[in-house]
Amino acid sequence: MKDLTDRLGTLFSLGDITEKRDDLAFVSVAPDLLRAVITHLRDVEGFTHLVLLTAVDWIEGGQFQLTYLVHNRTRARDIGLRVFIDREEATMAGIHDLWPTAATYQRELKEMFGIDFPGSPRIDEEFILEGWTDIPPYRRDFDTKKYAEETYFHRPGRETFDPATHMKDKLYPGEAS
Amino acid sequence: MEAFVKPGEKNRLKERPERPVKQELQPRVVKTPDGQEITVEPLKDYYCEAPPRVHPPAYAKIVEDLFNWARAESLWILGFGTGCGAIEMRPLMTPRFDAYRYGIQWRPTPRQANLFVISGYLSVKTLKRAIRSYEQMQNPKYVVGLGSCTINGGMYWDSYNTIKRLDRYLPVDLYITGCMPRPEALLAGFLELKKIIKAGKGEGANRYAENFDWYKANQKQVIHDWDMPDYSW
Amino acid sequence: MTVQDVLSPFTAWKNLFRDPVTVRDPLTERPGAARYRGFHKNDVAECIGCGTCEAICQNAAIDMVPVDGIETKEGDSGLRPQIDYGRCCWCALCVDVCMTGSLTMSNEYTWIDSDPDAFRFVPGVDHKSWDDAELGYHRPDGHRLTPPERIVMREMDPERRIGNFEEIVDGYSVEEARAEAERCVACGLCVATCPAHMSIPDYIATIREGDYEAGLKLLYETNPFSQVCGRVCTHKCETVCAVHHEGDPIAIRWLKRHITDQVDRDRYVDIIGRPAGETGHKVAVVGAGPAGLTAAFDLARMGHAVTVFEARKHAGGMTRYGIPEYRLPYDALDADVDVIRAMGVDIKCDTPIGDKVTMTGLEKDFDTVLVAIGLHLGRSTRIPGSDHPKVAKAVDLLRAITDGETIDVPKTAVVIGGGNVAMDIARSLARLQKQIHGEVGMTVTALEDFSHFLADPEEVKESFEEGIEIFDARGPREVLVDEVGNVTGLKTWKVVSIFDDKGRFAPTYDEGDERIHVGTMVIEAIGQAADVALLGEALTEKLEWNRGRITVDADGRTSEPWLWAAGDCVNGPDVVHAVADGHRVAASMDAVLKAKELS
Amino acid sequence: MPEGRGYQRLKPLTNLQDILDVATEFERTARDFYKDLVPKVSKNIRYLVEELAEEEQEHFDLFADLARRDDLGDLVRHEIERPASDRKFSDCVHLPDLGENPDDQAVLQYALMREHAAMEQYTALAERTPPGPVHDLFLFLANEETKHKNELEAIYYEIVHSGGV
Amino acid sequence: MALFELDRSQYPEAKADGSLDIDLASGKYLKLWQGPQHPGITGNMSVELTVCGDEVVEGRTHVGYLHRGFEKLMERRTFIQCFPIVCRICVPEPDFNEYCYAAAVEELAGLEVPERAHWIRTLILEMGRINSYMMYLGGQAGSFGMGVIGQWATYVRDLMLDRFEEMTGARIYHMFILPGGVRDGLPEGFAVRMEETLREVERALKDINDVMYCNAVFKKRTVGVGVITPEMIEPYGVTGPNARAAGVAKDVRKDQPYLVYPELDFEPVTGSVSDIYTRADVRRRDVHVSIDLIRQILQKMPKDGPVMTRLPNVLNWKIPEGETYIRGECSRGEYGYYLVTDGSGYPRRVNVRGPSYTHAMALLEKLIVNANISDVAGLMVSLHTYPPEIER
Repeated sequence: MKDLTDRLGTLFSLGDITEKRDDLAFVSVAPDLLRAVITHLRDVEGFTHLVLLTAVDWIEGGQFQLTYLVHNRTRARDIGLRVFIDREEATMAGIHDLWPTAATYQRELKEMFGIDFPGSPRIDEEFILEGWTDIPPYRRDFDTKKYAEETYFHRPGRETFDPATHMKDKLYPGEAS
Repeated sequence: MEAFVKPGEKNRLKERPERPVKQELQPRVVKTPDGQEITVEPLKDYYCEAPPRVHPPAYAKIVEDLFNWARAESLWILGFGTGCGAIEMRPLMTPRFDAYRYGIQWRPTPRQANLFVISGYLSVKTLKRAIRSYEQMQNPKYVVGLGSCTINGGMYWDSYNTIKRLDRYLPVDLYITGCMPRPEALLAGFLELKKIIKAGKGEGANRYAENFDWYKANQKQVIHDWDMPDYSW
Repeated sequence: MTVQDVLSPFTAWKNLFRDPVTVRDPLTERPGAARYRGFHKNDVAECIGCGTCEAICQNAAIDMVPVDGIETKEGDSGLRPQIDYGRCCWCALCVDVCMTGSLTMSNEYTWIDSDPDAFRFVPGVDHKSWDDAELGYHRPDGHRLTPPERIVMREMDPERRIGNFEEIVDGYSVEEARAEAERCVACGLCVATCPAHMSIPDYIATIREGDYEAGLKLLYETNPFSQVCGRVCTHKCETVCAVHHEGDPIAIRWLKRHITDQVDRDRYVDIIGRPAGETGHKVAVVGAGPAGLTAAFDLARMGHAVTVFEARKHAGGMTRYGIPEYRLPYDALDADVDVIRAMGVDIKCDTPIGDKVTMTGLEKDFDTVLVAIGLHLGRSTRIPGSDHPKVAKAVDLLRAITDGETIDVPKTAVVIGGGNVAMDIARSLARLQKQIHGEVGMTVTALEDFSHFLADPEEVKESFEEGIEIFDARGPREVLVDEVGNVTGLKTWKVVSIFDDKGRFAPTYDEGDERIHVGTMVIEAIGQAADVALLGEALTEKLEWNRGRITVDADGRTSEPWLWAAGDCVNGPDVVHAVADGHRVAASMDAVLKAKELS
Repeated sequence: MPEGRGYQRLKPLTNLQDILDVATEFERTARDFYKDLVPKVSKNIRYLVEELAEEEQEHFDLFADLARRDDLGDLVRHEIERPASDRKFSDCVHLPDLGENPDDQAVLQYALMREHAAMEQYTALAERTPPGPVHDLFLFLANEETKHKNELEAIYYEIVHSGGV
Repeated sequence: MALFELDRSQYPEAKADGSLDIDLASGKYLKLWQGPQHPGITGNMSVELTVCGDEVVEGRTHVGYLHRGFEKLMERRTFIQCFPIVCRICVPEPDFNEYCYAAAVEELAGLEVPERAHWIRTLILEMGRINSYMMYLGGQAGSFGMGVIGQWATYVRDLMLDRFEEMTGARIYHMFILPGGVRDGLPEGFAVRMEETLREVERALKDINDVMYCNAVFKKRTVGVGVITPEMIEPYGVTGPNARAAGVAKDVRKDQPYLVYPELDFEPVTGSVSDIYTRADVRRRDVHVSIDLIRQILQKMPKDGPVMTRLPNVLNWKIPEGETYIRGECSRGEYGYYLVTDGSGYPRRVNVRGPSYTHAMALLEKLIVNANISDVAGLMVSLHTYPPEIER
């Protein structure tokens, strides 16, 4: 992979590069450079298969990490482009014109993370959730357990005991510690 | 069974922003073949809006027992696999487990089915379709819940999209536990259901009619995209 | 479109002549496979209610519930897993992680009910049809989700450690400690067994996170002698550790020590926190052993003015003068004592109770007094010849070694006794013999046989490694003295059996098997007593006694309202019991002092 | 030691009742000795002396009601089928002088010595009398003293071999 | 070559985002819903068809009926707790999730899996592949009205499930491939019973071939319908039998061999034109390849040795920060797990890339245009899609 990343390094200013295996590497790219790099990879370097486009929510850093994973079948190699965008107004240029299947990924990211891809076909159409009223569920600030308890009401009548406190109540209730 | 609490029970209806009605459900003016202009109201014309009634037992016990015997011996399951448990119903259709010898078979439409098997977890989107399918089935109708997901949420107990207790949304006659229950357990469950029906205790449909408001309130509390009348058969 | 395409589908008709594959009665003919993961079974006698199955279950399907008929005792929380089959997914992770292997699965799979609340049961307690099914999933042998082996603690090898008094145990490095702390399943069964009820799982968790200062704060909430207990505690907690059932228990004692080693000592006081404001009450403590100083530490932190009177030159009591340096280095003990001093406790050394300071004096000058004098008098067997000057008591000899006095080290010596004190004195003298004479000549004889030895097994093992001969089941008969007046050895008889079936002392000797153990010096380490003479005649008369020990209630109060007693001199064989006594006394004193304020 | 004063008094007696009377008298002297030792001893070990006094009292009562029993002979014979073995644990413990302020160990040693002496005295008497009721009675008395001594040895072990870990 | 080409001039042009501006009131078009329940597809997926006469003008796939939010739930579960939930993502072939998740965790945590565990994992994956194809055959025949094939296929699948139950302790969700290896070795006499089951599969396949593949009606309705041209493969990310039927020998087991595939000799099966018939035929021949693979595995497998590596204490298991992508060839195409860890005890993000993600959405919506209503069901099933892979 070293040769590929070096070649890319000469053409574009890349962020940090992690070489996971000899057939997989991840490269950080600036958001506006993404389209250029990915088009170059697809047309020149032979990475013609878009494997996946997903988002990772780094809530501590206030950032979404968009990962574009493309695969080159002849050389049997993958390269993942990492793009960091702001968490609050998360928008990114779509790549639905390069791969028609990217439109589906972008629809899912819009519904699940709230990342907007202006111009992507049917971006605002309901994809998975129907009549969803809360914030996009895959964001880390959405607590699914609390939502489930408030909305669906688990079956009552269950209670658990912690062994240590139970033994304290039973064997030495008066003691301080 | 959990005590039935009248609709006042704390299930706050989420405040729902007004949703645009789907294109095919909006009223539209259509020219009939003979040139007249009529307006089609899908939400009214396609449904029959009448709340369900409690069906009293037949006039004589002997006759009711006969009916129950007939109903029990012909459990026609609606072919709607709502969850992952449906895959274990397929072997029942094959000669190896041969559910047909017990009078059990699968029917494509709710009109011809009298047993609705909720086969595992039920996401909100499928719940809406399940409710419509259930309401389109003819009385007497029974519901069987498969797997731990219908009892107390199962593996998806903390998921934001699956219901946790089936008995809050549909009247359930029988539960078969397992993740997912095997074909043999399903057969044992159906035979158990036969006993319940023959004993005249298969009153799920009537319970649904009696506590109709409570069920509707619960259903509307989780289904936000409610673009159909309350009862659509 | 060929003719074959039209005709070949009709080949299906050949199935008319095949016999059907239908299962005649699917409800009974199809039991689950031998490894089938069916409904749960639990051997409630084997289960210790540690809650590890509840911790690993990702469906929160398991609750630990009390069960009547199973009472809580040491090592068993009395709780049993209740499984909610409205949540379970039969993944059997609980069976794989079960600490005692009591939770298994049957191959039963049919459970049908109309009532949704019925699918909750405590396996082994609520009896089900599958309780005695033979087939079903069991944890495959060798398949473990928690590492059973303990991280090996590096120790000095015998050849190197025999020549000096340096500490044998090196202590864990950060990586080793973290790896050992990883093994803890945080079930909490150990907390009840520890006499001081230290919050063990919490401070082990701080080691995992590497937050040693939080760990130290946790330690000092319950044990101001953490450095000492980290080295010499009898670690009862490790005997009830859940991991102990199918592997080595967690090295709790060494992990406690690891925390104290990682935080440098001048940070201790500001981590533990300053004592509260002055309350104006004055408390006197007799004896600066673990019990006395723990009570002093607690009371000082509550703001009371505490003065400790110690007869010896240094504080520490039995932990300094009874335990040799290779087991507990004095700088570790001094570190603990310095922390207690920093809390404002005034420790007056070299002030024995008796002439200058008397008990009646203390009663007048202080609001409350605590007697924590330990067991510093050695017992003698008083067999013929045992009053010879060359026959010494182990406690006195250990005190001399600790004070650094020069003692004439015999070439060969015999120790009577089988407890830890006997081992300590034997191994101390062995080291001195090695330093002075170049080779070890120590023999230990004990009345009890190895199975009844009071000493820790590792102590006995290490003594053997250091070249000390140990003879068990030898009854001491006579100290042999030659005509010139020097001790030449000890005559012992073989003890055939030492206790009767009811466990009472009923020795039977084999007089034929008589043996002479050569030694120019005999040391008696058979037992210790408290030096109660210092209480003075008047007080001894007023106090209530119970078989030679001061009678105290649960809080350590004696029959005298102003006097408390704690530590070895009252009960509890070891350091951590003394610390626990100290806490109880401090809490009780504080309550009494507060009550006195109101009235 | 075995041919001491007591031995001489008992040797000539042939009547069971008289022997028993003398034995009970010995027990009474022992009890009285302990009774007046109680105040003299420091309070923390006073419990021990009281226990010894009670032990002797029990023996006194035992022998006293035995003396009144008429089926003395076969009762004694029945007892000595199971002789208590003398464990010889304390034989090597030499006699201390009680002195001014004895500690618990010294008191126990003294008690053990008395029991040992009594046991040897009765066994010697038993050996010197021809087999018969008198012989059995002496054996019985020796047996009682041995059991008593074993009991004391157990208490000695618990007190001396204790404390410390 | 498509059987009939309709001129599309009479239909309205596509809007900017590709969907057509349909005026229902004009009475020329009709909106039909295909699904969400259809015997052919395992799982619920519906296609919203706009039809003119009986020719489809536009199709939109709707999913979300089986959405449980796996990736959200896995962020709340420790690594060992994620193990039982991953296999629930895909019912016909659950083992692939277990393998991909286990391999991803092993790579990031640096676990060394023993040799024998690799062999057992490959065995399970191939058995799972046969099961998945059997389910497909039942569905494909069902969508064209031939119910009997579904009976035979499900029966044979049931025999295979007995083998699974015997080896792993469960029928469908095996929860057997644990991060670090597999739970246990093979039971005694497994190879013999496996051989019998394989012969049953071969016998059933032969029957199905006679009745379905050499069937004039089936041929007439499937040849030349729903053609995937080789040029469509890269833009639409088509993988698996759908792509191989178009002549592109795209098989991860050959391109990037994993587990013990390098030691097994087999040839990926390819066809000429990727229409419904060829795709079905490629899948049938793939089953034969899998049967042969299983025989090779059982014969070459090391008889004893450890099956599980030593795991750290799973209750406090923290994996250092990192991200990785593990892929494999499942029955429907390329299956992959993208796992991101942040050094805590919980995965930061898990993304499951199932082959149906592209097949059922972009590809189906493209192929379905100007298909006949009666072929829509067959077309959907022929792509062998499984909806929960799309919405997870």
